[in-house]
Amino acid sequence: MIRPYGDTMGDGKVQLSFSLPVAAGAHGIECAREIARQMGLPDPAVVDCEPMGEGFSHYVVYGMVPYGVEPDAIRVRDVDTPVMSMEEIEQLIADKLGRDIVFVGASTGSDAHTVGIDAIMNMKGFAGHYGLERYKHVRAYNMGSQVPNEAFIKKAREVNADVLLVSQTVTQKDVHLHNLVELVELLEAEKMRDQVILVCGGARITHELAKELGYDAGFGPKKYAEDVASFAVQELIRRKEQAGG
Amino acid sequence: MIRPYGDTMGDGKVQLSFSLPVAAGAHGIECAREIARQMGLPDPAVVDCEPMGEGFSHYVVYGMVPYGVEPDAIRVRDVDTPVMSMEEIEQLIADKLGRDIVFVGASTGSDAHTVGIDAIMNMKGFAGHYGLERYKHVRAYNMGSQVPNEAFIKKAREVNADVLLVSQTVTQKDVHLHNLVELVELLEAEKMRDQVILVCGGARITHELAKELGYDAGFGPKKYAEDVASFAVQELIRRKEQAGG
Amino acid sequence: MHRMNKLDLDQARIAQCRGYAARIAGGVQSYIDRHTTVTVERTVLRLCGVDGVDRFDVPVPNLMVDEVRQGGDLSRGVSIYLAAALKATGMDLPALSAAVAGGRATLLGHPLPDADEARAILQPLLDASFERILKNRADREQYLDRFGRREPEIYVIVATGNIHEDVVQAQAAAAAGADVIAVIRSTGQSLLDYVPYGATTEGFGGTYATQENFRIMRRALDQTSEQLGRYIKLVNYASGLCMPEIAAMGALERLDMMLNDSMYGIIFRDINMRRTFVDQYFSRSLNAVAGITINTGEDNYLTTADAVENAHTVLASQFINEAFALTAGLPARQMGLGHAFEIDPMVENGFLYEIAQAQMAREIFPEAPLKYMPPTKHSTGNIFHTQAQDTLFNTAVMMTGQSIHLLAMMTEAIHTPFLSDRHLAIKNARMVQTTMRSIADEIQYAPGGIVQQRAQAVLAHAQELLSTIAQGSLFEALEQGVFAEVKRSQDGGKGAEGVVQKHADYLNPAMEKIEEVRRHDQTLR
Amino acid sequence: MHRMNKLDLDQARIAQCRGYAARIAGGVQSYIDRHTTVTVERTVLRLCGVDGVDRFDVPVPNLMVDEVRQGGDLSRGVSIYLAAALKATGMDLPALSAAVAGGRATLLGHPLPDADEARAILQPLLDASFERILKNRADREQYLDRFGRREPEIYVIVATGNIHEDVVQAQAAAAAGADVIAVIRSTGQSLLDYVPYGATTEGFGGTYATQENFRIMRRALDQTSEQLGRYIKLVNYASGLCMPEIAAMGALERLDMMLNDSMYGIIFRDINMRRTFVDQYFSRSLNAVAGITINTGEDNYLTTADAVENAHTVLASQFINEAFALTAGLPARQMGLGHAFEIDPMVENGFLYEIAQAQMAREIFPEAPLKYMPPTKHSTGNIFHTQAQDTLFNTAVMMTGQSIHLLAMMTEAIHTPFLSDRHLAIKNARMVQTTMRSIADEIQYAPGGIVQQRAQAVLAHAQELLSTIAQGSLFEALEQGVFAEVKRSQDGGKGAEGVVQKHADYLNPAMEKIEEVRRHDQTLR
Ligand code: B12
Ligand code: B12
Ligand SMILES: Cc1ncc(COP(=O)(O)O)c(C=O)c1O
Ligand SMILES: Cc1ncc(COP(=O)(O)O)c(C=O)c1O
Repeated sequence: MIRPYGDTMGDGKVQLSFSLPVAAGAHGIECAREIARQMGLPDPAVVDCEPMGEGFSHYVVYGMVPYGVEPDAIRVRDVDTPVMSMEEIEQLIADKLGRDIVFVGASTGSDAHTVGIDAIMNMKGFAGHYGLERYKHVRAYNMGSQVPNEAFIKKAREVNADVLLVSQTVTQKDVHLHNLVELVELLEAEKMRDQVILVCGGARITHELAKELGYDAGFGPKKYAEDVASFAVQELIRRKEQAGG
Repeated sequence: MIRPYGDTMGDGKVQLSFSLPVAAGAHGIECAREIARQMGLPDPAVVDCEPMGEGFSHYVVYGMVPYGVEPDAIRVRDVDTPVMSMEEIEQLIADKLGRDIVFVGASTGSDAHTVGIDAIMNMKGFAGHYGLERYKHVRAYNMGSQVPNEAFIKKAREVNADVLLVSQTVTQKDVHLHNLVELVELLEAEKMRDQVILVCGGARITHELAKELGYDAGFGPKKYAEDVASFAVQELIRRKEQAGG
Repeated sequence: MHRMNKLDLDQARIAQCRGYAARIAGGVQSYIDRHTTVTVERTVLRLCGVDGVDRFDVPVPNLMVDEVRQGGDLSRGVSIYLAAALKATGMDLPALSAAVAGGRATLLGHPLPDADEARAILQPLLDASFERILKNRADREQYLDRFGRREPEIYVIVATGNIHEDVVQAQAAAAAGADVIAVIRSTGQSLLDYVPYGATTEGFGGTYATQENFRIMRRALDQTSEQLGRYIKLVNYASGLCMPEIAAMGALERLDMMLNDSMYGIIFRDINMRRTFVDQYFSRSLNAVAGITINTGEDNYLTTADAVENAHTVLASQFINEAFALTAGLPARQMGLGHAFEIDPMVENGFLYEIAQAQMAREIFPEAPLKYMPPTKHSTGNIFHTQAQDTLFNTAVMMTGQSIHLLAMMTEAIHTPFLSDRHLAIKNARMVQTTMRSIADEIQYAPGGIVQQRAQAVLAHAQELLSTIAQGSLFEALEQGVFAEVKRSQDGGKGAEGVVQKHADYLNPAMEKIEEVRRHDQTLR
Repeated sequence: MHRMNKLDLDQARIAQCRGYAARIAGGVQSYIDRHTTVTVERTVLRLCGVDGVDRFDVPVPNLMVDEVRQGGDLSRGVSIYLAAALKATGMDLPALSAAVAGGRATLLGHPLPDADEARAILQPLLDASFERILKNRADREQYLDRFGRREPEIYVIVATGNIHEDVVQAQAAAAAGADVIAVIRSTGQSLLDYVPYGATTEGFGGTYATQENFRIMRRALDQTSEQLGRYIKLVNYASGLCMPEIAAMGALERLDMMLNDSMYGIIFRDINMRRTFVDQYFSRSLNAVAGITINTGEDNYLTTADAVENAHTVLASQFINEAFALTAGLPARQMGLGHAFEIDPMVENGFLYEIAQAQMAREIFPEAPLKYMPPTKHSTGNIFHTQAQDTLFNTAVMMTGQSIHLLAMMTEAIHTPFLSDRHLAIKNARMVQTTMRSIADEIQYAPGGIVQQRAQAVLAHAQELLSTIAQGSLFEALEQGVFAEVKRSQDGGKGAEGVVQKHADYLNPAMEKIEEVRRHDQTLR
């Protein structure tokens, strides 16, 4: 079993910080300790307490967690198809699909962040990873930002998309969840859900979350074109083989 | 009931950070999430994961605690005698005790930090609060640092101390606890425990802790000479009145 | 103030840049002068006092302008229709507004008065608004005289989505030391071709800009100002499809700064460029009269394009924004030109480039209250490290004497600021401002060193770019994607349909009023 | 290197300061030359190869010196007794050590040889040790030639209390970018009049300094150095009641730096001043020969006294430490003179004072590998804010070209560093070093400005202080409490009883060996 590590194996040291809607002072500190105790820290040390405006205060707390995790028992819910290089993917498409595959991507809803979807799609790519536009046998349509879900679906139908790529960056008040779920519902209403591979991505997106929302896969930070292309192409092949036998 | 506050009342937002003795990566992130879940955060977001040397990684996590505290139910275990000014204390000694009272202070054991005890005792005081040496009707002996408990007790006996002031700053591996407890045991062995007011202080000392260890009071950061003098003088008066009637 | 030459910049080159920029803006201005837009016309209505919404929440200014567009001739301006309706119905303005909202009246079908008569009818209405605007300006000056001015000003954002929660956050930030509070707008508002109405409590990543929200926050901050003995400035966004309307609301509710860039909407929101140019002119003219400092958006260029390679685009854009601002009558002291500290902190000597650029901006625009934006792009979820990066930014602010110090947040890569994030950021900034108070006066740069060379190179590069743009037109340059690596077509983008060529008889008494005040102001200078 | 005059310092004044310091150190040296101490004698034994402990864990060097003190005449030096015992018993050194440890032999009761005979007996033993020490020196140089030198060097501490845990932390730190690892000593060790033995696993606030612990860590870091292609330096403390013994251990185990201050023990540990002066001389002489860079402790002054008011005491002390170091044969390149960034960050322009002082130290001691200590006193439990303060310190390091960059920890006010604290600190420092790489070459200070004036004032003030001390003696000055506001009496303090006046026939062949090497080194320079 492993525990958080401060300077000695197993010491369980963790750092916390939070604000409370109470005035700073001895009483606030005791409230902070109580919160920390509820988090399971037996004897938390409040090492800082500062007033913030009227009736608010901020705390820094250190403590030791008495529990831990069994690392071998921790299962990662991540995309499990192997990640291939651009060349391998191109080869695979040529060998197994024998046609161009079509990606349509956008930053949907009111979200105006394009750097993420551009990182995946644009020719020049990101952090040294070429984007989909550069892949042979791939047609990539990047619709940019603030694309309404309806417009996105329309485009997908128009170009006969194999894979839909949705980027969501703004997560405040869970706006991304509403937006992502809405897309799934619209696709279902249009009876298109099963005809596409539906993928989302963004700084706060995990594969686990994507699956929960009804997507085929989700990609977060440090994922690049080859990650999503590897998944999509292998999934297309799997579906083709399943269908065709 | 109050909860931690991020930007909306009741949102329960807290920040955590800790290290784990596992490699950075998807598996490490899942371990970190599991630790956070054990702390009671239902859907923790690991916003940073970095490798640190071999087999260690560091995490920053945000989450929402679903619980909170009832602020009115939180009782602060703090010294409860009122805090008076230097002049009031001097007057009180003159009126109610009618003699000089004797403080002996030291940073004991192997602890070499004197700034804390000096802040309480030295003439010039600290942060604008005069130290005990400046008080009328107070005799203050500051033994400095790295004073063995035995030497401390010897001095206390010599000058007939009313109040013993112990400062402890180094807390690594709980060395301060051992040292503070040892002093109580020695005083008891010498049958002196009841003859003195026993007070400790330091950056990590709380009144609660002090009481647990068998001290009469404990003072932490932002406590000054008047805090300890107010307590000590009122306690001396209480004891005198209790004894004398 | 700030008149120094630490970088050994070629003054002739700077003058040339200004010349090119004037030519570039001038080229666009002739287009602007010949056009109006739906939001310009709605602004005229608002300045006449039209307000409120119908039962579908459609604002009355939209109802009226849409009527004229569909059934009248908007190219003559909406004013004449309003005047006609007021005259014909005999209602006063509030009554007419309510009647139109209720479907009980229309601007159409009334005999149109001639221009002078229309002017006479609208005059008292406009006078009332401009009186209020000028009183706001005077009140602001009075506050500042009474409570003092600070530089750099600590500028923070609130963005809870709920105006009442925003008030809590804003007041706490002010108490902690903020001088300027910007209420960030909900995602998506900039693409609405109307301004939402009333107090609002649910936005995403920000709070809707409405006149009522402005009023609520202004009132709260005035209280706080009195409590703290420090005037707390309020900022919102005059950007997007309703630039001039929001500028009018800001003028009426005593906002102190407004985000207002001549090209931001085009580049970052895909708003049609003709629309934006016309709108920015009217909105800036209003900002000018209202004494509102504009904040331009050059920082945004570096969030998509590389900050080392594209530093010159920031400078070129500042020159263009300056030229447009001058045309709209904005004095230099209201030009909060933007720039940003966005170089990857792991670039060797990146900090030297940053201070070269910041110092360069300081020297080239000595009177402008420069708005220096913090690192965002290279901020990561490692909040501790981001706090360190932010401290370097704070240091650069002080080393180069910036005016508006937009605070970096250690949680930049994670969420819109928590109360505590802002608290920690303010604490950091105040420490750096204090411990480095006079550093800009103390530090000089080695002749011919990296700093000087960098600034000189960026200036030379900007000059080249401006010269190229001036050879063609700004419209073409934007088509080619010179800024932020984004290409936009002249006909494309949102809101293009809202641009209308002016009729020979086009009438805009609000603009006439603005010009009157502007002339008056200029004689005072 | 670092030969500049950015502060317009008066060179004559600097020379005068050096003159006073030489006089001050000279006054003490005449005392030093006439005395030895128990730990100096134990060091001689260690250099002859005496090692091990008895069954009560008392080190054999202590057993032997105590015997001679009690039953012999320590004023003649322990060497002659050792030589006598070796000769009389016919045992070799390891056998004799073991026999003494087992109570089966003693140094006493043997006929004393004359000095030359004693020298001859001990010569091969000493030669072996010095060969090892000189080989260590050569190995270090080779490593540095092979892997390159860095400046500033990133210096971090490990302090788990357990040498094996320390190794884990040290290797991780090195991998993250640390160049120098200091193993902090357990509280209380400095007041032990013996050196603990063997690998240790429980210290408080640090790990015991033992020869075995040195060896374990050196071996681990050599491995890491090879892995990383970067030589990782190792530091420990030659301070306290056993300065020279630990210096000998450090020389034998290839430590690269040792904390070694001529006055720290007196001021901060209440060690008797005579004892310290004698001990520091011998320990530094050893450091010199071993090629070990000393780290002086001026930073400590500012942890108890105010950093603005007492800056001149730091400089005065640096001059004194320099003078003592020269006497002990340390070349400037081994003088890691200490200073610290300890001004309250809420003092107006405090940062300007900090860089004035740091730049001043840089210019006055151009060849010294200055050790710049981070903020500690004004660090609070607010780890985010402390991280910001620490970034300012890192900035000052780069602006003033410091050599040894001791990293600040965001948890300074809380605990000895966690693995992650060190990781974050290194990340911060590396960012600042990279982004500001050449800043020291770029920045100049306004003539007559705050920075220049501050440096000049501190220098003038230090000169006054040195002149006052030189008029009396350093002994008296310490009695008066000129440093860190701490007063110490000449007779008081710990370890006074361990000082012994030398006999006319006093013999110390180890010191003779040192002098031989020193002479040889000096001819090479
Ligand atoms: C650049 C930026 C902007 C630029 C965007 C320019 C542009 N054309 O994209 C500008 C300045 C315009 C901007 C504006 C705003 N922004 Co912004 N912005 C950022 C910033 C600094 C960087 C984002 C970024 O580009 N990251 C780099 C990319 C490469 O990373 P990424 O998106 O995570 O993408 C990677 C993966 O996630 C994945 N991925 C992403 N998408 C997809 C999709 C698929 C299908 C796949 C497979 C993978 C994938 O692959 C990428 C490569 O690995 C962040 C802060 C930060 N440091 O993160 C704030 C941030 C994202 N912005 C924020 C906000 C609130 C806004 C505004 C809404 C503020 C306002 N009210 O005005 C506005 C308006 C935008 C709107 N209407 O949506 C917040 C979001 C808070 C939240 N969690 O909700 C942030 C976190 C800042 C903050 N702390 O407030 N922003
Ligand atoms: C100054 C200092 C030193 C100076 C001490 C000089 C001196 N003469 O005191 C020097 C440089 C010598 C030093 C050395 C060491 N230090 Co130190 N030091 C500090 C530092 C920077 C400040 C402490 C301080 O002076 N605070 C100011 C005073 C006023 O605060 P205070 O003590 O809390 O006192 C207040 C209250 O607590 C209360 N109080 C305190 N005592 C008492 C007593 C009574 C009776 C009452 C009523 C009240 C009271 O009143 C005071 C005023 O409000 C801290 C880090 C930090 N920023 O806190 C590290 C720190 C305390 N040191 C530390 C360590 C480990 C050491 C060393 C052991 C390192 C080593 N191995 O070499 C050494 C050796 C010391 C030893 N043998 O004990 C650690 C302790 C870690 C831990 N929690 O165990 C710290 C936290 C730094 C760190 N992160 O590693 N140190
Ligand atoms: C000038 C300007 N306007 C507006 C915005 C905000 O964008 P929007 O309101 O379009 O979402 C920004 C970005 O910060 C800006 O710089
Ligand atoms: C020169 C010197 N020696 C020693 C120490 C450590 O103190 P000690 O080992 O006495 O606890 C310090 C403090 O950091 C120092 O500066």
